[in-house]
Amino acid sequence: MTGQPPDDLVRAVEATLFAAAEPMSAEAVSTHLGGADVRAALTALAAHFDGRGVQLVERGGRWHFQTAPDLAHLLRREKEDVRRLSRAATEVLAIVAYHEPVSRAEIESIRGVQTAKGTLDVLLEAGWVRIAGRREVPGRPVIYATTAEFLSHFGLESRRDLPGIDELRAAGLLDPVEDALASAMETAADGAAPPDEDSAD
Amino acid sequence: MTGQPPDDLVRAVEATLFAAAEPMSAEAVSTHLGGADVRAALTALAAHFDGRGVQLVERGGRWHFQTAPDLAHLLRREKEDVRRLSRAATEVLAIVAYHEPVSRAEIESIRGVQTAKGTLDVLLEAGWVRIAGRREVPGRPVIYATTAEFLSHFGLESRRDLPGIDELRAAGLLDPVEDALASAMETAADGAAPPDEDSAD
Amino acid sequence: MSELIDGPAITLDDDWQGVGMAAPHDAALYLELDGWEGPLDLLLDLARRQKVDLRTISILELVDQYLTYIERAAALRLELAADYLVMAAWLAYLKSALLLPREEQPDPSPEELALRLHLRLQRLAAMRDAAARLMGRDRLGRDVFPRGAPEGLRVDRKHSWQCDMFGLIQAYGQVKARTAPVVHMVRDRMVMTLESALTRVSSLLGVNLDWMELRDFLPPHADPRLKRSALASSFVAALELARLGKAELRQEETFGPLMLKGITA
Repeated sequence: MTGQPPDDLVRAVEATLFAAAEPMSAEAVSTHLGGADVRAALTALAAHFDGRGVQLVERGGRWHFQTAPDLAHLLRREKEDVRRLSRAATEVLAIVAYHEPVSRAEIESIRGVQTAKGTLDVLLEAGWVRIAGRREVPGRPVIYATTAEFLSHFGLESRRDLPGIDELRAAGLLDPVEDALASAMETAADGAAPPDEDSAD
Repeated sequence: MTGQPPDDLVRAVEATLFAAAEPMSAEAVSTHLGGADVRAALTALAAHFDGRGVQLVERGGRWHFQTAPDLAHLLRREKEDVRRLSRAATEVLAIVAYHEPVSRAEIESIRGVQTAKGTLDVLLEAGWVRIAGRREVPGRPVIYATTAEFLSHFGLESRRDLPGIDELRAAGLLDPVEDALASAMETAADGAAPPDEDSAD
Repeated sequence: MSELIDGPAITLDDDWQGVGMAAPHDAALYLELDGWEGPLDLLLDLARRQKVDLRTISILELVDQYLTYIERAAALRLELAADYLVMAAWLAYLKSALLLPREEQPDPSPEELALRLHLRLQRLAAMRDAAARLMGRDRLGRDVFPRGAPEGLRVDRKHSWQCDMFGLIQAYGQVKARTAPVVHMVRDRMVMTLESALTRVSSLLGVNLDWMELRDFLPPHADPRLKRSALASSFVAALELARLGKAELRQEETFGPLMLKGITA
């Protein structure tokens, strides 16, 4: 953060993102500004706003200004515009985010219950989950993935920022049960060591 | 404007005004922030944003952020789509150029097919054709002529520079070749159906 | 495997009624049962109540707790969804299999079945934790806010039309070519008219006094298409001349050569 007046490009990027109703990718900002290279300006702006009441953040490759998280208590309104999700919807969302792309059958096999039709609809309607095509297996089931809005909403720069995703992956908890079972049985066959995943840690 | 990190009150005022859906009076901001005296913070903020792409302004006693006035043009941007003139429009343009001033009925009688209104609109929009008045005959039809822009776009000093019929014939452009026939069929079709340049819009 | 199943046993109170309930009352049990999303959910909750790391949970303990729960609900004649009962039956089977001496254990081994259940519980638990952490993040519109009144960006599209000189004059040339007056020419077919056949046949009859075949009246070296026409016209001419009494016709057999001879008056 400096006291220097910003250059014209930084000002233009600042004004564009302030005025934009939706988060914008660097490419979209660049296109809007006649093709200028805006990467450096975005970085400079993010640095300038660091520590202020408003911040410039990148979420899923798209940039937007938002209020600083530590000021949440001042800004929370009586009427929350955030949708309250059912527990089922919350779990389905997490499964889609950590396993994407996933089919409905895969979601159900993790949750152990059928997923009510409305559950995925709520997430699709919220714009957090999208249909990402079909899996090329018999029956060609529809597969689901998260959206850029999902990342914006939950303050994630990318899916790599999903809380604990690295640990979950390392522990094999994102692998299907069958795979984990096979490797556990293998370990058991290899030696006398207990076959549970402790031994793998 | 300083490089110092802003104090908590300035940050809170900044975030509050940023997130507000409407301009807020100093009193309203103060009330929102538990009765703090926000005058100094507002002044400090306005000073901080002075010269940036976004400004904090007071209008009628109420404060709000807005894009810097000199960058207002960024909020509305014109995007040029380069598109090829359709065959029908090219023919109409040529007829206007060779026969100006002409009425729509005359254009149709020369082309041998009906000319959709949209075709002339495209040429008017392109700035190559203008309305040159009305012909003093029953019905007083509008007559069309080319513009100076037309001449400069096609690199013509004047309409007299357009190649004559004999030259066209010498260049083989009047030969009833397969190509000409095919395009004639095409044009006949667009006379009856919605014009192609309309449907592309 | 043995550690997984027999692993650190968690001592439970005999009168365990479910953690987190003020009164160990059976009515409360019903209410809780209502709150679970299926047997796996209930199992996970029970497993968590063992208050140990899920990785070291005792499956046998868990089976007992589940069966106890279901028995109590049954004793109270609470309506249980079928899948809870299916799970109970399966767990009862698993328990009995696990208690068998190792050599008598069926295939797939109960250890494998237990491990599978264990893995499923771990995965569900992982996702449940992940969901909670996700929901606890600074969420846009709840903890952090976008600009309240963005001006919005507008893009006005303007067409820039393109056409070159060649395209222009070519188009004009084609209009002119297309609308130029067109003369329709019918190609000459090679025919011999009846009149010319009559003239030709009667003049030839006048010269020859002997019988002649009709084909000899045709013009020699003629185009095959003209020959066909000439044959037809000459035949009609011959019939006409016979009708007028100017010629005689003779044919020895069907499709045989048609002979022709002039009658001199």
